[in-house]
Amino acid sequence: MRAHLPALVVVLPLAAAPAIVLLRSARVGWIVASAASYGALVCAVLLLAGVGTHGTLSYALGSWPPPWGIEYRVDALSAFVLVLVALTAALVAPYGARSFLAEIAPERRYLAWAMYCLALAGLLGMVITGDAFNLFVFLEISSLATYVLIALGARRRALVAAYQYMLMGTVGATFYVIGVGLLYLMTGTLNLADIAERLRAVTELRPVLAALAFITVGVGLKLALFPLHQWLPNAYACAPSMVSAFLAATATKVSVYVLLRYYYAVFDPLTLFERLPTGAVLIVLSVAAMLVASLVAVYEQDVKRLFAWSSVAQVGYVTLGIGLDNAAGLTAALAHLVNHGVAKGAVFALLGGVALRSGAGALGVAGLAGLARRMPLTAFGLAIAGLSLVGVPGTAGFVTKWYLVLAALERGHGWVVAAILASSLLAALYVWRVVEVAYLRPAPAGAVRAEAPGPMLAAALAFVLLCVYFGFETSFNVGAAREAVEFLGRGAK
Amino acid sequence: MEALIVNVLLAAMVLAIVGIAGQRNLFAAVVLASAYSFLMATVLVALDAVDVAMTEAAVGAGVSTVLLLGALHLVGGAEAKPLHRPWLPLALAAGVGTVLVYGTLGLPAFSDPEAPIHTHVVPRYLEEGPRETGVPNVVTAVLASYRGYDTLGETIVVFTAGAGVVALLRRRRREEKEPRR
Amino acid sequence: MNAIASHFSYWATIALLVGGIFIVVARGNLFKKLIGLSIAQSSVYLLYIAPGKLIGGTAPIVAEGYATYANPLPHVLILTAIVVGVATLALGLAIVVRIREAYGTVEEDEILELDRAEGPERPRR
Amino acid sequence: MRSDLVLRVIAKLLIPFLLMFALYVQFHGDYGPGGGFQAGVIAAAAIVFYALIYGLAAARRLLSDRLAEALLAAGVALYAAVGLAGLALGGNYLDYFVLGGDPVSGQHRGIFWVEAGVGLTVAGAMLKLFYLFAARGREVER
Amino acid sequence: MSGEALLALALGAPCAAALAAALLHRRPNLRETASLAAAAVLVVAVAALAPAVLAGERPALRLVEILPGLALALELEPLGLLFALVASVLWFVSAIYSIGYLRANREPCQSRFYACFALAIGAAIGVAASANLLTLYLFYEALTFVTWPLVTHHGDAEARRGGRTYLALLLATSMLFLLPAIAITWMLAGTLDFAAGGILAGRIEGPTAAGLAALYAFGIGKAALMPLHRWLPAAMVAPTPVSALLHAVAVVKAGVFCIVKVVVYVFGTEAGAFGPIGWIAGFTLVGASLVALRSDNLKRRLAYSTVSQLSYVVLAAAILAPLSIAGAVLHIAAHAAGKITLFFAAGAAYTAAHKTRVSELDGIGRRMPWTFAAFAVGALSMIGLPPAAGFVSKWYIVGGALQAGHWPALAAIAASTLLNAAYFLPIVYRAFFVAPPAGDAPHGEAPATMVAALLSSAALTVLLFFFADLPLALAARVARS
Repeated sequence: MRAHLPALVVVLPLAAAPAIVLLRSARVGWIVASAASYGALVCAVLLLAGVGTHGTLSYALGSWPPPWGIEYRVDALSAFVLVLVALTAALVAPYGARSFLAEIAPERRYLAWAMYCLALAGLLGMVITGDAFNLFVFLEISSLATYVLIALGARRRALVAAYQYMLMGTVGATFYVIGVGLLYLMTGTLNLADIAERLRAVTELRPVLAALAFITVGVGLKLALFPLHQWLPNAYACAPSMVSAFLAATATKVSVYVLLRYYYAVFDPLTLFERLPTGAVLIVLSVAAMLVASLVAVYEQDVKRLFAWSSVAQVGYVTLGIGLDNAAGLTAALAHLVNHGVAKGAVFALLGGVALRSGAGALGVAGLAGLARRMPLTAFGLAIAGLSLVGVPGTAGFVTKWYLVLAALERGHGWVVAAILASSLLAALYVWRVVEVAYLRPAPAGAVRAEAPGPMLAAALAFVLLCVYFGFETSFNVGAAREAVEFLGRGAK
Repeated sequence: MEALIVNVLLAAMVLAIVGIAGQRNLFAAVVLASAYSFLMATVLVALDAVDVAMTEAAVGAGVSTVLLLGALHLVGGAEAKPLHRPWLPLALAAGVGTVLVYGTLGLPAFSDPEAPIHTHVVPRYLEEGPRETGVPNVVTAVLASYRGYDTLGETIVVFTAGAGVVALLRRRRREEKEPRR
Repeated sequence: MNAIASHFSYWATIALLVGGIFIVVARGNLFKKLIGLSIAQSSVYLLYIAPGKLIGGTAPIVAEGYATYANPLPHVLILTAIVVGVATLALGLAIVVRIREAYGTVEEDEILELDRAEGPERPRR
Repeated sequence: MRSDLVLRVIAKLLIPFLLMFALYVQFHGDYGPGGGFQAGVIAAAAIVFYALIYGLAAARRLLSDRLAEALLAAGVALYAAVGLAGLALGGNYLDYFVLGGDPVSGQHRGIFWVEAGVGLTVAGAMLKLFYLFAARGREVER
Repeated sequence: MSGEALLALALGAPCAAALAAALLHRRPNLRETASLAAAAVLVVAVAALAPAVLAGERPALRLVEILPGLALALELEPLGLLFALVASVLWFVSAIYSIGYLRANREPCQSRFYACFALAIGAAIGVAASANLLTLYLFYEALTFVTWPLVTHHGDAEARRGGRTYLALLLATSMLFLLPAIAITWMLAGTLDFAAGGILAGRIEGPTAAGLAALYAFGIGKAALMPLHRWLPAAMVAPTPVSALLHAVAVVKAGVFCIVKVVVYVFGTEAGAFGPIGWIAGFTLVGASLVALRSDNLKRRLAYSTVSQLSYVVLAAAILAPLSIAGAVLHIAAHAAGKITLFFAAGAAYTAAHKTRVSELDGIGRRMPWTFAAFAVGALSMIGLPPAAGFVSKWYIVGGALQAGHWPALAAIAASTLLNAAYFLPIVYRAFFVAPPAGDAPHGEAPATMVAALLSSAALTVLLFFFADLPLALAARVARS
């Protein structure tokens, strides 16, 4: 069975979805979905270990050798992201049971679970596949499922948010397909490794450059690369709590992975980074994202939107690391996929609990008044996760910031260092706005002390613990990231 | 000759789009869209893509139109706003177009047998496909076998959309049993 | 001249894409946007399939008496693309229908107006 | 329109042929254009045709919402199952060679079932979509 | 017990106290006993470490390697030991004091208070014992965050405002200046571990060095160099024990301690870079004294006095003469003891008589003789007169300035000494020799625990004058390295 892990990690959640629809029961749906998530996690971890020992694995689906058939490739990078996605799924699955119960109409719940499985499977498939077009297919699976999940949010603006996301997401996917089409026309193959191989021989670069542009924009739309981020705040703010937590921790991360894969595994042989100012453009956009989005967050009134904006800024950290294009920068980028994932997962999971207790579809900052009295653990967790977003030493966020600063110094970009620190200062501002209200404002009259339901709180606090754990024990978020950087051929000289 | 037919049809499609863009009556827009799909299907036939043409006719012209009309019935007739200040969108779209034109300038010419796509992966499909899979329709062979996993994905996309629409549009079971009450 | 002849199919494709994107961006009507979206998606069909055509060739169904066939791989890919297109359209329409029921309109600016009127704090039901 | 006898008769005659055609497209896909996807659409079209003439309720009695939804899921399940069968028989996922005595027959079997899965899902999906939108339409009219 | 175990104990005791305080919030007596016990344990642990350190050993504790080459590690050297001693001893004293204070003033959520209080001391110990800049930075930031709930303890609008200034300034400086400074150090030196002679020795010179020095000096905002001193007066909204321990001892001393540590163990022989900082310190010295002179609110006056006293340490460190370094080290201890006495007295006056302004203190000394006797001792120490510890440290600082022939420094010290006298002696005079205004509500001393605490801290101030050998020994060792 071990040989078939690459297929299983995707097929488990994939097959779970129709099963849930056939069984038509929310409870069963939850059980199946959780089982699938845990199964995927086990497979992913085993794969990561396997890559560590045996190096890159290749799996030919249908036993057709690549490039004729579709190939699954598991390497240090993809295994790392697989674990991140599966881990998040395993954490939110138990959380969902209670939050779906509260937020989604009964006759829709089992479908919501099916959609969750599909979204998960799609993301995993995007990560593990070695085929450009297969990646598109799984991108669409996860996207469509995600649109539905967002549209199931409790408020009517969830529908509008889902629509916006669908519009921009589909345009992005179309751009991606165009880019792949150009590459296909130039190389005659769809297997990423094969494309990279045959691109070396290509002399006519115009189509390749256009492909680079289209793929960058297309994927950029999915990962909310500033200024293509407009869909994100509403989507995260309106989605059901569990979905927000899941998306915030995974969706944009996987897109980042796709971008990395294309830049370093497909286009790199052409030294496009030297020919084009890709790095510079990325740096500028990222810095803009870090500052502008953080600033918006500082003035945002809806708490979930506030942290959604912060996600835009934090994605900026990641792309900044890519733009700096040195060992430290890429390590920071990859490590931040995990660090930000757990922090945001924690924040949205906790906010879900608060919304559940305060019964509001949306949560204003003022709505958190006296949270420290009403839900002490939740408030504390929120503060810790917030500190991780700020990048205080002792939290996961600091690790990223440290590497980013080093990377910028290495490149001699003093102003980038300043921007990084300034944006983390802004982060401190919007985080502390929330913490101060939670701790120093008196609770509204008649507020009772009630933490979120056990499973939800447990899952959320698990995220919080990870925020601290990854701040001290960095063998996964940094260790594995360095492995991946080595694999990308940008290892420290 | 074939190239000429194709190009004429393409020109017609461009016109159809212009019509749709300008049209404020949504019903007319839907009709134009389905005409567009028919043209597309015809072009595809001319390009020897019979399977695709058949699908496009069934889906683009058939299913999509039905869906659009069904939804239009629920959403209601005409577009409220006229086209307000189209310059920015125009510039955006034009920008995308220029990048793509720049890119396509370097592509192999139309129907060039030496193009990579005809020389690299495909030969095996055409030469070995029927023997390896016992299916003379190479499209089916590639679809269902060589790239069968893509097709699984495709099926799941359909499933996702179907289940998703159910999740969005279904009512409580009572109402669902007899739609009249 | 030769370049124009040999690349016309590409440029027509591009024209379709541009038109589609224009409709998506310029039009405020959610329903109309979807039409534009599916046009933009369908433009890709030609980008893939047109180059696969070989003049004098035939459909890739292997049979006696034919030597040159059109490239079948793009056909397969585009079959998938078509399906994805209709799936997206169906989903989009469902969302639009729900928006119409929730807001009473499908005009973008009116909806944003309604959202602004309703503060951040209020749930739907 | 509903009371038009001629239409009803023609429909009665036509719908079986439509379904036949669907089956033809489904299984002739190996030799000519066509396959599960197109077949699914045509089959769904037959029911839709029936609904247009005999009314939505009648169509739903003929092929219930639940059944449509089950088809939708069953097709995917079937497809995935074929893949797992490949695993079970010692091949990779979606490996058809191991499904039959010799590779080619295995391929045949695999493609057959896979196409069947596609057909089921597509038919179920199209039908379900039609039902849902039409049902909404009724409510708007009232 | 091994040094490692003792270090672990020293770090663990406050955390345990915090946990206990959080868990026992239903049982006040038990809770306060616990925090007292923890304080005692801490004092014993640190004291037990002293002989080894004096014998030249370096008790070390390696916690976890966060990043390759960047470990979270503790290593106690003389300077750290001194700071740890001061902090732990005074925590014990103020633990006694705060019991009386909190109860007498019926302060809200006392459990949170005790918990954060203990955590703050833990962080201070961590800073004191940090073996490298990363560890130092971690505990430094931790100190900022755990003291925020104490500063905003009252939770009213004023507390929120004060808390914001406090957090904003400390966080902004440490993020914008200290972190990049550390990163640059890492790039230049390839290590962050403190080492005698300085890890930057020979790796840096000229403007770069000066710039880096400035980054450090302003990055360590807790040292309250002007113009980044505002957080200190803002933090005075806190209850008096907090102001006393944290803003006379733990927090501010952590600041100057970090600066001395950076000067000695990071720049070492290159520390000439701190010359310009000396000028800023001198300016702060005088400026803060002037503000103190003009402020009528007692705690505010004490706060500004603290600002100026801190600059003594920075200035002394910047002068770089062996004597002045020793003086700096000594002054950390001397000022701590003296200033905490003053704050205790102010708190006592508030508790017993609800008086917060200097102008209200006429004749209060006759009703609270013990309290204001102690206050007088503290004042002497601030001015630098015998028989108070302040005299010794100032003596060394001036000696160092003479060694280095640093005349501007001497001038600044002289001026601020006069100013100190000018704003402290009047208070003592009012307290004892001006008749209390008629119709003033009669009152006696503050609760016994408070008086006991402030007397013992006053006694400590005097003892440090007569028996200065231990701190001197430590200071000498630091100066030598």
